[in-house]
Amino acid sequence: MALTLTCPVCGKRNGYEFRYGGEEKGPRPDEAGITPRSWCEYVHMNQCVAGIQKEWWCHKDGCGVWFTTHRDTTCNLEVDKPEAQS
Amino acid sequence: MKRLEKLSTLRINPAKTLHFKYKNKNLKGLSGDTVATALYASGIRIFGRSLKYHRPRGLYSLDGESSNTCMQVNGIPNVCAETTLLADGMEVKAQNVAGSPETDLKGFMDKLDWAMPAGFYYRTLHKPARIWPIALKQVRKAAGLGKISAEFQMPGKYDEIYPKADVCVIGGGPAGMSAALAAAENGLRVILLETRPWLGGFFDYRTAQNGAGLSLSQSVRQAAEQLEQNSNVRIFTQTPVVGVYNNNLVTAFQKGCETDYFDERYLEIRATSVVVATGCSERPLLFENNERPGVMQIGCAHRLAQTYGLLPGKQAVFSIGHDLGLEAALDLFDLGLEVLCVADIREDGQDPALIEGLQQRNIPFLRGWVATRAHGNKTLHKVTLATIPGTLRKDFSCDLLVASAGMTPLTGPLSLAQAKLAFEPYTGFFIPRQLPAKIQVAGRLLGLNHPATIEASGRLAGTLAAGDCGVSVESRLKEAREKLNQLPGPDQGSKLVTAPVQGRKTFICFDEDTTVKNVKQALAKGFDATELIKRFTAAGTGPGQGGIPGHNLPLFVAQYHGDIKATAMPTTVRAPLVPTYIATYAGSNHDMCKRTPVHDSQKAAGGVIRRIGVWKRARYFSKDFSCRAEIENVRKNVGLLDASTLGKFRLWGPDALNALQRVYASDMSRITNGKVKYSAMCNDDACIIDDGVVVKRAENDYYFTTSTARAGATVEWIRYHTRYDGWNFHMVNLTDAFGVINMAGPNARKVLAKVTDADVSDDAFPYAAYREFMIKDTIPVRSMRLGFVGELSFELHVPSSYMQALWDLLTEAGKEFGIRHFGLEAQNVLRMEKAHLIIGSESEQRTTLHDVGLGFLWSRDKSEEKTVGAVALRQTENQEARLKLVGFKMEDPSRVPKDGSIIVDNRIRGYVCIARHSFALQEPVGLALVDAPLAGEGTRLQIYEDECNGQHLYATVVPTPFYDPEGKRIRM
Amino acid sequence: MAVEIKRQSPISFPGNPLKTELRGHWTVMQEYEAKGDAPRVIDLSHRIRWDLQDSDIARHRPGGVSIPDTPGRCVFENGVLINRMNRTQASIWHLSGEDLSIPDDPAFTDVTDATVFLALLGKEIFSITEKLTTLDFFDPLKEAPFLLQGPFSHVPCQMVILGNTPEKSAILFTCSRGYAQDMIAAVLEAGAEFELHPAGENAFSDWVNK
Amino acid sequence: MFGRVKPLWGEKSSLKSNYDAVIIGGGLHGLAAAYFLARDHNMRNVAVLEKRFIGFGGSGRNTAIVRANQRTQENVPLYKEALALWPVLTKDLDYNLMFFNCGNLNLMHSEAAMNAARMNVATAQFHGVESHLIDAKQCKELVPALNILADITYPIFGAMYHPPGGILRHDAIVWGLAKGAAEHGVHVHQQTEVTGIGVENGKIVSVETDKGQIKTPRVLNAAGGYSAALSYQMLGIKLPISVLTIQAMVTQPLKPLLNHVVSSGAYHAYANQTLKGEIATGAHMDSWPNYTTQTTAYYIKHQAEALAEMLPCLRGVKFMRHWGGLADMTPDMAPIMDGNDSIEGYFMDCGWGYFGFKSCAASGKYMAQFMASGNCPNMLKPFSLRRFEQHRLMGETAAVVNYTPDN
Repeated sequence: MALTLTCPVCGKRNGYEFRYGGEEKGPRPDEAGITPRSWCEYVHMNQCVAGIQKEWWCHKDGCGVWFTTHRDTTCNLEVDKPEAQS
Repeated sequence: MKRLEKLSTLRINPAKTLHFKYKNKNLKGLSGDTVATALYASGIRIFGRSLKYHRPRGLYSLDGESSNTCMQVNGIPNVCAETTLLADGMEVKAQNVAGSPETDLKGFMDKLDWAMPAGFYYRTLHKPARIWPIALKQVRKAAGLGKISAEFQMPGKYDEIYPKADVCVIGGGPAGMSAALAAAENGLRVILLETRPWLGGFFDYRTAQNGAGLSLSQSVRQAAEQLEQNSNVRIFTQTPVVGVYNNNLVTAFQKGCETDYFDERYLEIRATSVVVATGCSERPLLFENNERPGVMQIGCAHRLAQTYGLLPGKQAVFSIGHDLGLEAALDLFDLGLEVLCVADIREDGQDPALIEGLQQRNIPFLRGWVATRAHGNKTLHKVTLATIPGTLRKDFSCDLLVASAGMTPLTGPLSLAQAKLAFEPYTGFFIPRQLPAKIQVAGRLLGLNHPATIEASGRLAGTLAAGDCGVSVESRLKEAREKLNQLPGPDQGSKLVTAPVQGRKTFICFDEDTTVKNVKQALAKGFDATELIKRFTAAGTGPGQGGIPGHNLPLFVAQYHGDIKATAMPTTVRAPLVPTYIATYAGSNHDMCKRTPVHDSQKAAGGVIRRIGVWKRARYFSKDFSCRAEIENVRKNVGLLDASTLGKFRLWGPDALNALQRVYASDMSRITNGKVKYSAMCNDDACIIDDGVVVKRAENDYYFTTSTARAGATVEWIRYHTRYDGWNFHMVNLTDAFGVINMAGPNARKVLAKVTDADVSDDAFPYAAYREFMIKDTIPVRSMRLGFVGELSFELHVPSSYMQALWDLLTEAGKEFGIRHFGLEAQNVLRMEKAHLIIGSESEQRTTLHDVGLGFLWSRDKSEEKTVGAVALRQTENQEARLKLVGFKMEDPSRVPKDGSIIVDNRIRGYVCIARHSFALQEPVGLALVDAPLAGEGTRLQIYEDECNGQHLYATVVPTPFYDPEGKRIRM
Repeated sequence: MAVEIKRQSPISFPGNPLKTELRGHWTVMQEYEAKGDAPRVIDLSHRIRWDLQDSDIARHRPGGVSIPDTPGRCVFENGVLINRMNRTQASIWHLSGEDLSIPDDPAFTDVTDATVFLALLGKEIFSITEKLTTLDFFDPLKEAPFLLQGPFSHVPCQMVILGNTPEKSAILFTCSRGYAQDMIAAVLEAGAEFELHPAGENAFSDWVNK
Repeated sequence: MFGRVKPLWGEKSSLKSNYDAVIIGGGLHGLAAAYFLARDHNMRNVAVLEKRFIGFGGSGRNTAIVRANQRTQENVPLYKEALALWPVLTKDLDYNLMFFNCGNLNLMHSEAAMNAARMNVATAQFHGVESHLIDAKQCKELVPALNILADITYPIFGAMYHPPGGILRHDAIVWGLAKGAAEHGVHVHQQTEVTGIGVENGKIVSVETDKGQIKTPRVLNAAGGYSAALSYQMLGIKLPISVLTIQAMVTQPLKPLLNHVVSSGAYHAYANQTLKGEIATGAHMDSWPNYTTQTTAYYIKHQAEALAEMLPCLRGVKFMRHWGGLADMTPDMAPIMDGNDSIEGYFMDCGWGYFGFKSCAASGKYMAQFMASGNCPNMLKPFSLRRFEQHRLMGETAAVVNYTPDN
């Protein structure tokens, strides 16, 4: 157990209380005229950033909230001030 | 062996004798002994044989740095005798010996080293190919140290705790103790972890004066008592740290003593700040036969005497590179050891008082000399010393060689914590250059040696750790820094890597029998990075966790490359830092599983219970796994199924409908009061992930069910897919709040009518309707007319606390109508006859809603709702070459194909999801996923079962449902 | 044979209670044999529990009590314990005996039967809980009573720390009812070292009254 | 006695400014592709670029289990061929890859799981790959240490027994392939980091490295865990990959105890005994992407809990070393082998997740064929990147859905 995440409701907790919900990709695109490729881009494709990424988490074993956080994937640590560092 | 008595430093209790067995002999030790010291006291010098060459191995260190003293204790293999306290009645055996450690029949292997250069097996043993299987057997037999039988049962009790700490201090020596005290003075929760059974570290056994009139031993024991009184400090002794992880998670295990509730206890500590004060071990001296029994490290010799009262030998030579070696020589001399000579690698830099001590005792002292060879067949009888360049040599006959190249900082916890270590030329240590957040370091591992400095550095680290916890510590920090600055700094470390040796048996790693020569061979082959050499020669991969080669190997490699300063890189350290029992890691291992409210009564009724996902459920109610009686009773009379595991949810609020529209394929705005709506959820590849029913209980207030498997993830799923919308709706997971009974069969209504005053006639409560009413005026139920098993059925959702009562009421009321339980397998067959889908049985990850024939559930007219899966449903709607769900019947009705059989022609065209003999239809029927071109009615399917030896079965695609295709029986 | 309609708790403790009471179809265990000051576990599953969710949660005053203003905070008044869970949600646990009917407001859901409800009392309970969870019951930033939502013996729980001083140690917690049997087994096993034993509802009432 | 020993994978050569093919990643897949390019397709002017040292990534961190009992007919033939290649490669490379053909038992813990396994077994048998369903008693006969009692979390109902599988020495394959490639003229450049890929008019033209520029018409992305990041950063091509840390560990060495590879999906664990005598065990991945190879306390404990039930005698054995590596996971647990699609000369061999080790010989062979001819061999056609936008996931995992919202 190494990762900790800061739930906006419950505070800093053990990472295993949470569910990873993917890279932040923005709201669902409009359906009209969307091509298979751009739909796939939204659903499956990842940037796989080796560095700080914005991502979704759910505090599944706690309060259940979905939230975004910034995490550095090269050290598996949450980043306090992502804008300042990125 | 006679023990030295009356030493104030002893940690043994001469009054308490312990008995143990070794080599079929009854031996004695004392309370406080380790298995190793007790054996040593009994005259044992060879503890086992080495892995590859079967060389005799003895007591070299006392903290488990090598596998030399790995023994079998009470049937448990690879027990480190150095770190295991002796207990009464222990049975101890040597490992990896054919015969005894003294006369090992495989001792000849030592002469065959020429045939086994580094990586020799990669280049040999495969030519010709047929010899490899034979060689492989021999390789397997020769490998491995301990033995364990397949039937072995590990005795003892194993436990776990997850304490929180503000500051966790690793190492209970003088630095760690000072750090703990400093942190505790700030009112913080402190945990102090120490591997040995007592605090005090390398002060504990030393009689040197601390400058205030006390010996180091006395002063540190006083400090320990003081610390034990401090209620803010929780001290764990006999607790080696095994892991340090991100965000200061420290794992360790505590060995229980007699009064403890456990044999071993796993600890997982989340600390705000961690202080690493692990101190040092010794850097092994590399010379010929450097691991011959009779050669030991300074601390080992010194502690044998001072801690255990055992004079380590009679006549000794010292070849050391650190003042602790000089101190030990003096001390041991005074205790009666004949010291023939002390050779110091260092030309200068020694403490003058120690030199004077040697002179006073007439102990010959050679500066710039070093041991180059240990002689003696099995144990030591002679030592050759030489000058560092190897130009002058001297021999000494002796039975003890105290040998050590210098100190090695125990940086394991720091490395695991991702600290960046770098070679520091003055001390010769790998020292942390960059520490992770909220990790502090103190004491000897920084190269400090002076007692006051060590304590002061502990104080500083403890204060810094308090600062990490948010305590304002500025003035104390200043004070601690000033104090430290006034004291002596780090000692210069000795730089020697290898003595001037010629032979082939200079061991850089004892566990894997890796010699300096092997390392050179690896370098010559192009394995020029330390990590590659480790992999190629296995150095550092044995039970000693790199305790012997960890420091020397990178120094040696760097020296080979010609520039220690630039190229010395520490080797990778991995958890666990101390080998740890699987039993200990497993701890209490609670199995957490859900039971339905009628679990016990179903079990009592003969239910065969299976774990299905997070639940335990009744699969059968008889030994007849065809479930014929259960099935036929549902078709003929009436049956009760416990369906409590279905996911059940309330969803309400102004945006409730929006949320439903988002996740369900159908148009959920068309739900009408009093009716159930069946629909499905898909993922964004259009694949079906769930199905269930939704009812509207009030305006903007819905109650819906999901499959058992999806219950746990549904709230999360809906919140995820609405997370950008800011909608105002709420959900409650009522899965456990309601028990569910599916009462199905032609007599179901009669049974229900007996227990309720509500009108349950088909007119008042038709198929696909939803009603709420009371049972016996007491139990509120939510009821749905559904038809999963193809008969008249009422699904009754009842508050869980009433579930057993309702179950009993129905059982009682149904007696006259032939009611009985049915289980999951019966349901499985019943629903298959109706071709009703179970997700995961008739679908797989890639199966779309269209593929299973439920495409009609999808409402294509709600693109504004952005329904999950809708885009892909559109894109896959007319896609060819997908696996489609079909029903089939067998050409030969005497044979039911097995589930999971494949459908083939010249390639695989699909597979049988389920097939059973249908008692209603009196022939086998089944469902299969087949390539779309084979999905047409009347298509002949060729079924290939496992082990069929080319004998195929044949089936024909038929329309579904198989049973009651008009659906009359569900509408009865 | 007439079936007696009973409401059943999801757990049954080993051993027999000294005193029970029939209350609204529940058989409430009131007393077990006392065992000094060893820690006790008490089944309160029959106590009424509501879920409250509302985007404007502050407008509610269940049992006349205001909802705590920040998530993690609890109030205990008039026998009602209210635990603020997040921005829009609170749990309401009725710790006194009165028969209560749920407010006629869709914001409330009766979840009494959704969970098992247990109390742990006694000064060694935190030595027991540290075997089962990584949650911090001594967080210096939190003042009892406070709510922690997180895993306990691997199962998501709502845990309310009523007191965390040696003199006054008590925890209330709920988890999914289905886990009840394994949860109590885990708690009893973890507590065996400290002679944790079942106690009746009266022991809890006594504690509350003190 | 050794005199002048030649380095195994050739003397260090300096980076040339032109290569016919550049392979990014000195792991098993990259080295295998290089070896087959040079050996079978006479393309010898090939560079393998490795940021650290060869075998540093997944190649040296896996537990070296091989088998061919995959789930689908698109996969089975590839792995079957890979399995057959080990003895051949041992001979061709003149390097002992130490194949221990001990067979694999994949345990099943429910009736449903047994039925699901039957599909794999039938698929294997249909393709001429030996595999059988066996019951719990037969499991116990093969692996006496197994616990087949009913009172454990996941009782054993039986297993899929796959005799042709086994284990190898992973490092030996890395070194053997490097040696073989070097003998055919391939340059293996260690400590050489790729910093960019040059594309002109839709064609690969060059590779930038920290040691200089290379002109080349072909690039193979075989960068393992870094392949997706590399693809996006250097070419703007996103891949359906999540980079997860997978962990494994070994116990202290023991005399022979396990004579087969044992694995269990329900316990999420596998165990086998290496030729050194260590019990190697692993399988867990944390579900969130990260590029650290750090291990977790959670997992070593989980693994102990699983082994304590499955193989209870191991309770008396000690864990000794725990490590992590990167796995590039795709949504359908099948790799992406593709090339010449949007960029001519850009080839991908990635997304291998759990399966990169067992497949490397076959994928190297076919990727080499693909790169040399420019045409995708039939064997690789099902593994195209486009399957994801066509909603045609491979079905390598039967699981209905990973219960993660992003799926």
